[in-house]
Amino acid sequence: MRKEISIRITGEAGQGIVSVGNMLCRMYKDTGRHVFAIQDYMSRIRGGNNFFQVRAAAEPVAAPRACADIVMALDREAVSANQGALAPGGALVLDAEEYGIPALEPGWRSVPLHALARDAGGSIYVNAVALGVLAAMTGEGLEPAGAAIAKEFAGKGREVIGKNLAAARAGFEHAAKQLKDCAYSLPKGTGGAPYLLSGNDAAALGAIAAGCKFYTAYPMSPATGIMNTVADYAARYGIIVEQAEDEIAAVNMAVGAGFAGIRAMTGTSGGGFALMCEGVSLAAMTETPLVVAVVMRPGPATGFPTRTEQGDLDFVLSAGHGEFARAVYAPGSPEEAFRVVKRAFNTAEKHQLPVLILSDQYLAESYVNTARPDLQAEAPDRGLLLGAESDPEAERYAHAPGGVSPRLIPGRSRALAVADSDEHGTAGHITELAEVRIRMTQKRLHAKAEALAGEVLAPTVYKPGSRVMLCGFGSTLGLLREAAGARADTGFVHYSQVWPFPAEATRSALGGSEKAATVENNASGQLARLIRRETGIGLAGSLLKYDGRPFNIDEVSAWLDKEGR
Amino acid sequence: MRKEISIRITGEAGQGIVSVGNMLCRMYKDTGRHVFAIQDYMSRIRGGNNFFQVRAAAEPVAAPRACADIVMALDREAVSANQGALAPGGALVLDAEEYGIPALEPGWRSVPLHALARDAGGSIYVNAVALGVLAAMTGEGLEPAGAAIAKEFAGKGREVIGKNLAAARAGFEHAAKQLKDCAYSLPKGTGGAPYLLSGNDAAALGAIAAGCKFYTAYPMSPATGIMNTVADYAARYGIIVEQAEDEIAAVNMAVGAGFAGIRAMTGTSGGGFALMCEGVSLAAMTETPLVVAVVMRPGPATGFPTRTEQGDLDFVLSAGHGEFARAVYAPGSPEEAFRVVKRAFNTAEKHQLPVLILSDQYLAESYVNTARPDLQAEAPDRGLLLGAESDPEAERYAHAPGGVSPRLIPGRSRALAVADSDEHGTAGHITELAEVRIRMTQKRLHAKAEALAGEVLAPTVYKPGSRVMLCGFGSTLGLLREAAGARADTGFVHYSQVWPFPAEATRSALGGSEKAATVENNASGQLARLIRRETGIGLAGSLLKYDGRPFNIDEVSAWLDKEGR
Amino acid sequence: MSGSKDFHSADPVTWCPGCGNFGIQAALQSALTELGRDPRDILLVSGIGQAAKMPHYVRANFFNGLHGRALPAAAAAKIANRGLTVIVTTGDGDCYGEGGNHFLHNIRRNLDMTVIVYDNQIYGLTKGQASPTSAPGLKTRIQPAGVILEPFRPLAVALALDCGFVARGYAADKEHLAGLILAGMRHKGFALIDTLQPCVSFNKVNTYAWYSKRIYKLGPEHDPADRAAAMIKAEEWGDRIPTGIIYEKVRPSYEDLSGLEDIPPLVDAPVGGIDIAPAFEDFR
Amino acid sequence: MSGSKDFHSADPVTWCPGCGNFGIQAALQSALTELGRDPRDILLVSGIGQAAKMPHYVRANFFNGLHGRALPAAAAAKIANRGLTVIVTTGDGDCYGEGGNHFLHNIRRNLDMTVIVYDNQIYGLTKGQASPTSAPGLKTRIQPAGVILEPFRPLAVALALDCGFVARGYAADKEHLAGLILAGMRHKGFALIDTLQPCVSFNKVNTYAWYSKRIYKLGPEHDPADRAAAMIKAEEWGDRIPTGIIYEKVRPSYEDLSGLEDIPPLVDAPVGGIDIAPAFEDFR
Ligand SMILES: Cc1ncc(C[n+]2csc(CCOP(=O)(O)OP(=O)(O)O)c2C)c(N)n1
Ligand SMILES: Cc1ncc(C[n+]2csc(CCOP(=O)(O)OP(=O)(O)O)c2C)c(N)n1
Ligand code: SF4
Ligand code: SF4
Ligand SMILES: [Mg+2]
Ligand SMILES: [Mg+2]
Repeated sequence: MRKEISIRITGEAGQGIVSVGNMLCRMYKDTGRHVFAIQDYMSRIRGGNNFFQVRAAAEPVAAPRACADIVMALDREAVSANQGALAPGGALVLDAEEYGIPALEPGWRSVPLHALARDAGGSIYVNAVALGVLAAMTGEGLEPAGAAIAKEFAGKGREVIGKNLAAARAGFEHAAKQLKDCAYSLPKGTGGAPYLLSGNDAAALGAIAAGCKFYTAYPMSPATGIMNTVADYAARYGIIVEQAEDEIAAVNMAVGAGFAGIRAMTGTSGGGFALMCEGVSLAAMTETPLVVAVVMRPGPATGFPTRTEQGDLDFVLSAGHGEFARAVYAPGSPEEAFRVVKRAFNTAEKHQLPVLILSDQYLAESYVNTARPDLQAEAPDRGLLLGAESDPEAERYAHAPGGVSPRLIPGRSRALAVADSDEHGTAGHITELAEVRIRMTQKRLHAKAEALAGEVLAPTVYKPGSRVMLCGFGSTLGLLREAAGARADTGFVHYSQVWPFPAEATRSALGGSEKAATVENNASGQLARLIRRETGIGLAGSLLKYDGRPFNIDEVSAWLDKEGR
Repeated sequence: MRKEISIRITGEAGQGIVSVGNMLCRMYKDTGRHVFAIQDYMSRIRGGNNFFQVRAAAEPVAAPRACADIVMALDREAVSANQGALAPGGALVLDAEEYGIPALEPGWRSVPLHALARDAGGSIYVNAVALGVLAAMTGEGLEPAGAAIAKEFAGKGREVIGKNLAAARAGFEHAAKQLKDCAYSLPKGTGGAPYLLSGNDAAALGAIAAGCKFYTAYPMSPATGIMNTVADYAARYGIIVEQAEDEIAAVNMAVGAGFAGIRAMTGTSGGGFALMCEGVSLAAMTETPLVVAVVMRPGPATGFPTRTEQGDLDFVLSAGHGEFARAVYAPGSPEEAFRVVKRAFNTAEKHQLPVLILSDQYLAESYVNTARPDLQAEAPDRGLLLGAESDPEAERYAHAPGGVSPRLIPGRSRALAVADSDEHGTAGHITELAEVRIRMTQKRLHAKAEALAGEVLAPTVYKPGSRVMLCGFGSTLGLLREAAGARADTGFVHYSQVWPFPAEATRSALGGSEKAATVENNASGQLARLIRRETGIGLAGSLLKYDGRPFNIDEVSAWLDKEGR
Repeated sequence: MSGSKDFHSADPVTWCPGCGNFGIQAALQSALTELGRDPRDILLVSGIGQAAKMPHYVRANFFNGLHGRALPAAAAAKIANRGLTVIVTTGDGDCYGEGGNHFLHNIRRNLDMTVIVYDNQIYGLTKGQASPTSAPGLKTRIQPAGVILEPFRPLAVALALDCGFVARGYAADKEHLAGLILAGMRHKGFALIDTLQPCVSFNKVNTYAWYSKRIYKLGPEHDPADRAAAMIKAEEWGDRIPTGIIYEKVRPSYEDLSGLEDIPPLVDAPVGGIDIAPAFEDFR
Repeated sequence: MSGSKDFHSADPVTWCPGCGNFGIQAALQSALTELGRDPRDILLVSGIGQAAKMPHYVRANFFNGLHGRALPAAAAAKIANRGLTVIVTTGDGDCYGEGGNHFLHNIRRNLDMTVIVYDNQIYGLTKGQASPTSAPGLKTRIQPAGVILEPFRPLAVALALDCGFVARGYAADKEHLAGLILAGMRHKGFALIDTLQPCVSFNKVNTYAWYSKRIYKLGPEHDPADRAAAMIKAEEWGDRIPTGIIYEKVRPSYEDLSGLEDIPPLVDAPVGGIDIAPAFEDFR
């Protein structure tokens, strides 16, 4: 039996690729396996070629493979577009008759997917047929597939479930007979991580758990998923989700809500964030808590709307005019995303400043089975707030340790709550004075930066000082873990907070290593430059990828074989 | 006789401070002296306290003094607000009766400025009275003052000129009698630099000279001056000046005009630039020439609208999402501003990318007498353009050396001109392909960056390898020149182009020096960080100033006395 | 002091002597006094400009945000705490220029807030460029041959979007203006009060004298419920310029429709102790 | 090929089968053919969205810019080269949402361009969120209880700003739409054609069937010069939805007023050889 299997389901937009992908994940997860799945799709609603690739294993997995052991092609174009991704010894399942492909290449297997779907009620059931075929090919019973179907279509009523079940059964039975020789079965696992979470889902749950009461955004892939999930729970948790007229409105609404005393958040991708820069600066100047998720996609400009990149690190670190303290997180997994978003709200309120969370399409839209996180971690801490009993003359911007003056809430504090985007004195009124400017800059920049530095999330360091040390941030955590885990001489440093930069921790993690290199999903090695600027350490190199696709573990291993000596 | 004199004229907004300041500059300049003047004003239209400070000398000067030898106070508040800026041995001129100040402190001299003005026609002539007083106190005749008046009010008609002349004469005669003991006269100079230019004026003239045919911006201090000056000449030079509805419109209009084949420019300050980030990224993706002047003021947010800072270096270097090549200039004087703006248009067109010009309120609104620059320098070079006779199938984004494919102009090229903000193939149509993405990223980022690096403006290096080396960018050129010029052991490096960063030139300039430090008008030492990132050189320190005011030469000298050993 | 119902602020005013804004300030203070709420329940929100300095000069809570962005900040503050009386003090550039998109969409949003636009037909604070409402032909440094764009028509646009309260005030008629502001605050929904405001420093066309010849008050013959009549009044400009409530209609507010009104103000919802466990179960 | 008057593009279309955009594409191509200009003299400008992909599918010059920012890019291109026929193909989100401010101010600017808004009352490309024109009550993933904002009214707003050409088209009536586009191109000034466009994937309310029951064409009894009548037609929605030219009026264009028309197109002005010396003399 193999230790793991990767399955790619591919077809055109509208064929239910994500739906069957999710069912496949559940099928494996609910039978004790670990799963990790990525989505690859085009910026269109119908047609083209998309895929969903599931990796299932007895051991935890958190990065994709380069190739799939089974490629399930739901239309003709899917065959040509994905045949190159078939692993040696793998099977590419297609519907030769339907697609008009008379000659099968080695490893290709034809199944009348579409005819079976039509028999079950129509072509739209082809994805359920595929699920059944896959259940058979990988030696799973029909039952887990059925359970996954029931779950997936729970809200859709009996008939839909019934037809999907029938389609899956047809596929299963066909494959059980005709593809007997395909033996891709996996050992049962112990699993135990029951939740199937994407980075976006986890971020949304984190926000809800943190007591966010206002989520406002302008739709933008791949950040919209956060808003979708918050909206799903809005009524239940008493949250207002407001679609803004543009990103400028979104960020200014988030700041306005923060000023008025509630936890608020916005999210976007690079292009939308570009429009928010002035608002980030506003939060800094008015010392208003602000949480922004920046879910990166490849730029510049519109770029690749549905693909992935880590190209906005530099931008986010210095976005917004003027100088001020900020915190920038970069969670490495859905689990970290949940926790870091909660933490972001605390940081934003305790230090009264903008907090940015860097994610990317890869993290946002890949699924991993996750244990229930510690729900008590990062318990809400609102920082200093003056209530109804406070000093009626309290000044909003009074100088105080850590640069943090207690917040005033309009209508809830005894003193009047004020905020000013101009340079201002302690009472919040406009000033022109040099001395006031100096002290306020020291408050917003120096004092806060110092206080923040004391609370930086330590990077995840694995085998510090190894001969080879890989460095990464954000979405690549699983990849680094697996790549370094497989090699005795390789360790890694992963930053889930990139600002303030943990310079000391970096120095001690990299100290003694012969080759330190970054692994970055971008074209210019931004993390390497940051490390150099902040620690003086010049790294040996960078593994960069900038084709809009996430790294896979195989290419990292290959690179290490070559470069890591 | 003294070698130089600094005169500060101060009063409330609306008293004509700038007007008299300009006349004073002309009075000295036209008598062969060198002048340098700064403006310090509040963000209001009437009232408050503003000043204009002129430094005149026999030798070239290009930075302000900390204190003024003569403070001319046009209202009561001006006395208390500016008495601290009086140099030892200086004279503070006030109108004791008018301001109700019975007791004069040592060095204070009362002149009935307002009574004389009223006699001459009204209180508004108080600035002309002051000019006359100053002409007398500094041993100039009445004639140069009269000439300056005639020039200043040339468009306003005889009566205005007459009344101002009368007021000046009254002031002159009064002072000639009553302030005889004040001897602040300057030797005549050889001068020879006839033009009195601010950085904004020079940038505007540079744009006009470069063939800019479209200037569009949203009003924002301190960048509006560029638009004002371009507008003054728009009709004469066939330029359209269009006030945009917001900065996003401005930058997208500039890009649209560039696409359509004309030279276009926009300008703003940090907050407006924050709104332009997405447009900068658009220019990069579509490979459209774009020139943006970023005239910095203190942030964050609204900050100090009328004051100065160099706080947006980091921001401008990485503004815009996604990764792409850019050029960032930072002229050090009006003369450099004229030349660099011309060059910016060439760079933008030759390399087809966004070019940003960093200025600040200090450079933008200070005046220096300037020789006529070489008008032939930076002759227009539009880069590769395909005309009416070209290949009808030419592809806009064909791969080519330096990442530069010949441009197509709609309606003027034989092939159709296209531009796409999505990732695209060579023909400009949307793509989803990994290979295309990789090559296009290499074109926009790597190839262009390399080509740009070959054309970087060399930093101005004075006495390379001196024991003490000062580093600065943008507006501080004159300051560095004067500070280093006065010390045998001190040299400087000044960047009028900060990106691509001239790393080699920096290494060789700083090599051998014991103490290298930056002099930056900001609170975090952004240039020092940039030098570290790009060269690995950790500097010894930074002289930072962040009170919204420009450096003066005296504080730099004092710092060098203390830290430069 | 805080807690008293005095709306006098100690912050020194930086407007030019004679500026129309003084009249609006007085009108706003008197409307607030008349309203009778504690300054702690009032929130003034502004962007940047001369008009936008107002919150410094009237004692209440305030949020003086970015140029053009008063409305989104105000909207969210109102969502956060629907108990606040939210008043936006903004300029013609702030609200119709840089902030034009928020103007459109916040009329649609219809939160209960009063928006006073200090319409001096000029960019005052930045020294006299054309604003969206500047008259064609107005000469400025940037428009030396005169403005060539058609003026923005705030009242007509608001009406086109079926804004529930559309009024025009005049800065020099404080009493009348105070009445409009009070009516705006009492209207449940987005209330627009475009207020003609002489700028003595930069607008040499629309002066006090110019207005005094033209301004008149809408009398009882005008029915603010009549949308067609309102449209005519909204467009009346030139020899005669009407002031008063041009249109009023009760539309369901955002607070009603969003369900905000059915729950305690969001600001009072506890931040801690949220049970997220049941939501996780959906991700099994 | 280039130089031929064929407006057929070889770029494969990525819209959903049945999308209303196909009808608009056909109408646009036939209007362009009718206009008779060379594709090299036509410039299509768009933002981002399904509608905004149009320039890839009609052979001409094109600038496919940022989401919401088609109008400023188009305006400037027209200023740069007034000889181009500029057509903007944009969506309801692109033009009225993200780009709302440019919509207002480019109507005021009145450059000669034709703006076709593919109004599917939804955000198509981003998978079905509400757009500014979505009907109240429309349920989406973000608005699970239904849209609560009043719809944006593009025609009424354009009229309020005295836009010189205000029309409504219907994607499924290609011939009629082609006529509107042609009339828009021939109108000298900003021409708005709000085009109702069924989105078969996400808008399950405003379907072909829904429209076919409601749409009618304005006949000769409607006088497009009558602004009051136009306002009524602009607001007619529900059981009966008028299509056609709702309002037309010749207003002086930006090209006239700015003096652009008195000089050769800016794009033909030489860049080199500019004599800046006389300007320097003013700074003595
Ligand atoms: C993003 C941004 N752009 C531009 C400015 C500069 N600015 C400040 S106030 C203002 C216009 C003010 O006009 P208006 O709103 O009419 O106010 P007024 O001063 O006339 O009352 C401008 C353009 C700014 N502060 N921020
Ligand atoms: C700055 C920015 N924000 C958001 C997006 C994401 N986005 C792309 S298209 C679109 C909306 C499209 O709606 P519409 O203009 O109505 O076009 P349709 O797809 O419906 O034709 C959005 C929000 C973006 N590309 N850029
Ligand atoms: S510039 Fe105009 S609007 Fe501003 S304070 Fe002066 S008079 Fe008032
Ligand atoms: S999603 Fe709607 S608008 Fe977009 S292509 Fe499909 S049918 Fe057309
Ligand atoms: Mg104004
Ligand atoms: Mg749409």
